[in-house]
Amino acid sequence: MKPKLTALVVAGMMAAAPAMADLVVPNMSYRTGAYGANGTQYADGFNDYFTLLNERDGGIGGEKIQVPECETAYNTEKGVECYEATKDTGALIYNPLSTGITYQLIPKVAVDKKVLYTPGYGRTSGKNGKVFEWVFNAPANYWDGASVAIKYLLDENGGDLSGKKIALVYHNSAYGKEPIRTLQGLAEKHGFSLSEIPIDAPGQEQKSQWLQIRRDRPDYVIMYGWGVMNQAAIQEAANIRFPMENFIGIWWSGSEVDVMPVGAKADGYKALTFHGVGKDYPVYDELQEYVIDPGKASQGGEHVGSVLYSRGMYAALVISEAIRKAQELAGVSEITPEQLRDGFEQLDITPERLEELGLPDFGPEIKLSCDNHGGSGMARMQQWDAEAKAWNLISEFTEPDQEIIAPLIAEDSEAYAKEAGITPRDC
Amino acid sequence: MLYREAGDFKTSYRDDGQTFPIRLDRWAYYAALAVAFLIVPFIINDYWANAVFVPFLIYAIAALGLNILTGYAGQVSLGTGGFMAVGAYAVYKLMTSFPEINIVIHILLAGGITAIVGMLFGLPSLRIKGFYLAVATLAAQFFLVWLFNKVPWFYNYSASGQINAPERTILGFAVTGPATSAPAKYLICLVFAFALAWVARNLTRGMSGRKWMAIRDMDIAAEIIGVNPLTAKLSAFAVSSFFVGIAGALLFSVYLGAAEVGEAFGINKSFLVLFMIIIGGLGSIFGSFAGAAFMVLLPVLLKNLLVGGLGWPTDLAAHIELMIVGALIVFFLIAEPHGLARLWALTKEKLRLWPFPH
Amino acid sequence: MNQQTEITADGRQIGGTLMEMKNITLRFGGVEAIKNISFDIREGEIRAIIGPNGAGKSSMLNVISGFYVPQEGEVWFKGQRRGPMKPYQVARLGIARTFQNIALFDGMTVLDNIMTGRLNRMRAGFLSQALWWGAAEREEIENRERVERVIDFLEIQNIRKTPVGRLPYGLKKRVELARALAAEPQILLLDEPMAGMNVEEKEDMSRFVLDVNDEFGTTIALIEHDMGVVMDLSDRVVVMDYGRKIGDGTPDEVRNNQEVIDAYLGVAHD
Amino acid sequence: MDQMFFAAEVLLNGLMTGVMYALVALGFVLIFKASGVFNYAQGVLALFAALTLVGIQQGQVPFAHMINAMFGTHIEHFGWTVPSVLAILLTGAVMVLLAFLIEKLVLQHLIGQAPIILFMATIGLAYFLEGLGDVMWGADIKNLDVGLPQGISETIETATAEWFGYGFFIDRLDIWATLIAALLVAALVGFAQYTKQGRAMRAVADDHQAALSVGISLRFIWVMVWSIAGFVALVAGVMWGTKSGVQFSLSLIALKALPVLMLGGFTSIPGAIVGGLVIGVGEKLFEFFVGPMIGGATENWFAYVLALLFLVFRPQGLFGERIIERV
Repeated sequence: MKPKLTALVVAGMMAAAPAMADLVVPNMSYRTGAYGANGTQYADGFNDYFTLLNERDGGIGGEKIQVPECETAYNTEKGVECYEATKDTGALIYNPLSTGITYQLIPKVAVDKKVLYTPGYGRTSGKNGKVFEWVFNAPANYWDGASVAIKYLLDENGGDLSGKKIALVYHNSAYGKEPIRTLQGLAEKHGFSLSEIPIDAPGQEQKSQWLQIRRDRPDYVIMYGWGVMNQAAIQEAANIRFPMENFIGIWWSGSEVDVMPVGAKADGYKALTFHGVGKDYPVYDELQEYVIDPGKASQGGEHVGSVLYSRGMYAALVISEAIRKAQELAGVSEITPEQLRDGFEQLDITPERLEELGLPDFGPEIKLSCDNHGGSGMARMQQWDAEAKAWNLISEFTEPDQEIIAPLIAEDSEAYAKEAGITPRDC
Repeated sequence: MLYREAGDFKTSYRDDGQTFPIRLDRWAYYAALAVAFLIVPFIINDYWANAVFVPFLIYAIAALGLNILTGYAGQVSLGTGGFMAVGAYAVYKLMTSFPEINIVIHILLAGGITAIVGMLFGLPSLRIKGFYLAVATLAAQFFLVWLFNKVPWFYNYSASGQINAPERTILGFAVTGPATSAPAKYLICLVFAFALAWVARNLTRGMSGRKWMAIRDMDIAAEIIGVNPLTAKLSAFAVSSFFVGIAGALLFSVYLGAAEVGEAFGINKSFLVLFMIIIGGLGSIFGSFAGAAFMVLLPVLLKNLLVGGLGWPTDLAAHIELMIVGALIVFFLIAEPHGLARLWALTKEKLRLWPFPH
Repeated sequence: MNQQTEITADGRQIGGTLMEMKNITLRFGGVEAIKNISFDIREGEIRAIIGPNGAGKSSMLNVISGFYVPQEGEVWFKGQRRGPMKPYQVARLGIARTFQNIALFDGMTVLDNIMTGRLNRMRAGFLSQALWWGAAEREEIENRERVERVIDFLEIQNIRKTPVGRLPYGLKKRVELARALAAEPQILLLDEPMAGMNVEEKEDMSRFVLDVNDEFGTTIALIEHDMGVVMDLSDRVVVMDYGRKIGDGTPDEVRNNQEVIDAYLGVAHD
Repeated sequence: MDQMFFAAEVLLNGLMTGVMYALVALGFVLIFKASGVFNYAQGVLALFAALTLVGIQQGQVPFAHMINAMFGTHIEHFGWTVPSVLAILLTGAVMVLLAFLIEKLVLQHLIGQAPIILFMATIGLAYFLEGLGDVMWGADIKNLDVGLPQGISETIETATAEWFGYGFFIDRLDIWATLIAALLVAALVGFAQYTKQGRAMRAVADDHQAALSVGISLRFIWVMVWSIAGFVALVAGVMWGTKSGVQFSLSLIALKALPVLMLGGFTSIPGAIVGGLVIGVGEKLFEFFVGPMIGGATENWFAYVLALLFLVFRPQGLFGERIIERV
């Protein structure tokens, strides 16, 4: 009994290694814990898109894609464990969907030479490819989001926000603090006043913050929230009858799970997004045919078409396009992470290409280079229709104000380069 | 037959007071040390270091610290996460402010700073007892996390408030930063864990330990026979926080390399370390290690068995893992409320009598 | 007030006043537990405080040991007035005690329990203790030798390494005595040392009390419910009833005191 | 003048939030009083109750996800919905069953253990229930709707606007929570005072040994107390679930109940209520007036610091039994 048990223990400690021949794209997901409800949908979209490629096309360039899933529970230590467990199994790229885990992995991937792809989250200054050789965060980052939101408001107000009051309600963590500097810069530039209102995780109880908003009567509220904080904030906003159309969330505060619990009163709430919404794209027919109907969908396909599902799928799409590009550049189908990095740096997802992929106008054009790892930063606005229970796109893709953001990115990445002793690459 | 005290006569009080009075225990201990120091470093890889050994050693240090406070001195604390954060932020500030000074000194200083903070938050223990104190230490937990999140000086004014550990070396080998090799990470944690366990053993077998245990077992009687409750409790808080601070410093600088206070040092850390000492055994050095091993290894083990071995979906595995961990905690408490250490001791006691139990 | 040194019939030496209680009054809320009591304890003697239940004996002992601070009155020790002190400071003056409801440290071994009696005599610094180097190790061994003498004296060698929680009642009482003795106190306070014991155990305990006094010359103050035992043991007896002192003197004097007889027979009250 | 109204408004809302905290704290107190167990699982119990309620209401198949994963089936729902009142009753029954199982499988084996061991056991229980809730009902966010209204009370707003020239914000859900909490406390007090079981429960709370010696079954009392605590958890779960959806974070409200307990004393039902109110008002006022000056998000720690300061002066809490030290 004893030796058997020991063998079992040792076997248990060793992570199961996937066959080395395939392209390995680990899915660091979280389906448990405080953010499990959000993480589940994203992970499903991520899985399903690769399943589609495997089922329909036999993988990419003839290579099957393996997507071993590893549960992080949004916890940095489990994230490290997942990374270590998968990195020697031929993993090419990581997409941890957690700003905290991203910060952990940024120094590690540089040493282990793995690609880190953090669309719409992570370290904003990762956009600077000269410093962050292995990090990509296209198509948009937190600061882009803040700027696009302000641009949208500028448009609504005839280009003038002077004298307006804008409140930022944010998750009191590294993630939530990200947009503050950008918004401060923009406030100075456009003459609006900014008040910052932090909310501690998890954030079910926000009464005093919203009483403060009720008293101060800001013209607009921008929110950087995640998890239960989103629902609670939208609920409280509805409670104080804050006009929903003046309430804008970042893309992480703009999924169905955030508005559904509030019901009809959430109608008109807006959120940013960097990809399309709904199932009205040809790719869903193929997903239905190749993945969902044969019963191969992750979790049974419960969340197909939701905002977070789409986002997971979109991340998978960008990764698969980068793999394709890398195969093309390297001339082999079995690529290395270095080659994948080169693929990312040459990536050019044009509107035509998106159409070919069955997702017309789904995302902005992504054209990356050696120094630009973040793309154009374009994002658009979506609005919640509570009656139809659907998000609708209400603006076109908009460029952020690089005049404000570029210097901030330069400053932050230089600070990191200095701290970590990195000499920026020549690009 | 071999495991006996008989024939192993002690001829001095010095011999009688040693840590492992039974010869076989002593040998086993030396063998374990030899394996840990001489064999493991040569075979360890990144996965084993980062997923198993390094977190185990660091949590063992934290558990030792909390065990001194809770297991030996009887003061239940739920502020461990906050104190670990103090250690982490102290070492970060020291590392970045004085890069030329050796990291080991920084880590020790971080422990010292945490000890001072710990004593400060230990003051209410003079008035508040039992669960009231446990809940009161949560004030430290939440306040410290808030403080490190809110005051930009602590995170060197970085945009998001994340802190990153720059590379520092010992004898030319990197021990912090991304380029650190698995053996280097493992060894620095091992050296700290070993040295601190030895210190903990010394303190708890001597007069300080007796004072703490006296306070734990019957505080009023302890005071009447001459224990000054102020110094006894505060010294327990100080030593405990010193250990916990070092654990926090190592967790951030050697293990994680980057940290965000609310995430890395939240209330869950406090509970986790408390679980470790209760599962391992209150008032036991061995128990601190056993508990840390249990709580670090079990989830990794279950995850690999359920996902890797049985091929279950990760979410189902994660939920079932929670159920199993919960059920095992209850099971262990029912089987042996005094933890793994007592279970071990009982096994040894049986072994000592074997094969003639009567 | 300074008595002459005298030699008792059994050859022990009794010296001058070691401790003196002057007009002690102790109140809990509105209740007077001790009413204006004065007496003294002489060096080397066995001094008993007796009285029926609720007489205030335990309160008196707690005043002597510094656990209660009386509202009125003075405590003099070795010719000096003792100011208000924390209990642990009193212990450092050389006053050790046992407890009516055994107050041993259940989680520790017999040896460790007795070693705590030595804690005021161990001065090794924290660093020395942490590294088990120099003073700490030396002290530990020196004090262990002292403690072993007490262990031999009380005949508890075989339970040295046993956790106290597992011992039977009578042995616990003995370990508690050992802990107090290990402190080598100037005054040893015994709070009902014979309570709950059978005759045989009582005899053992009486022998130990006498031996302690005889061999180490320790001054002993004890409170006891059982008059018979006390009369045989002690040199002088204070009798309390309802917080008052109703008698003070040698066992013979007290035995013939009408008020004491009444108190014990329950004549005065009811 | 406006400032004063703001303050009054914050104070009122703090009181209401305090009631919500007290609802959670109440469950802790009941169990601690009757069995000396510091029940860390109370928050998870609330989550579990809310999950079960929603599951029953919407006709979810329990363990659907696991069954599907094991047998490759695709079952999710029974295809019916259950009316709220019936669902609440059924959930109540589930909570009683749970209480019975907890007593049978856990507590019974731990009688006479140190408080910290019992505390630890409830942490194990919390883990287990969290996993069980997820496996049974799935981890996604669920809407809980049992017909409680939510949002600003316009009646109060217009009325106060007429009287004071300043419309007060009061959430209708909070008003309901207050009413329900009052009813709950009244019912509990009534139960404890006027029923045989209630008296037995109080007897056990006062003295285990004495209660046993007069023939009260400790096991029965424990099952009963855990059932009641389960029911209180259900009420708390309904309130908090209505407020912000049913999901994992619901269990974290336990952390908001701890300072309430500290302040009110672990053994006092009025203490839980008053403690809740004091904490609610204290943290809201502090966040509102001092928060903006020091960067905000103070609520988490301020509640604890407030309770801590209070305890330094009164170590047994507001209504806790006085601790008498003797040797």
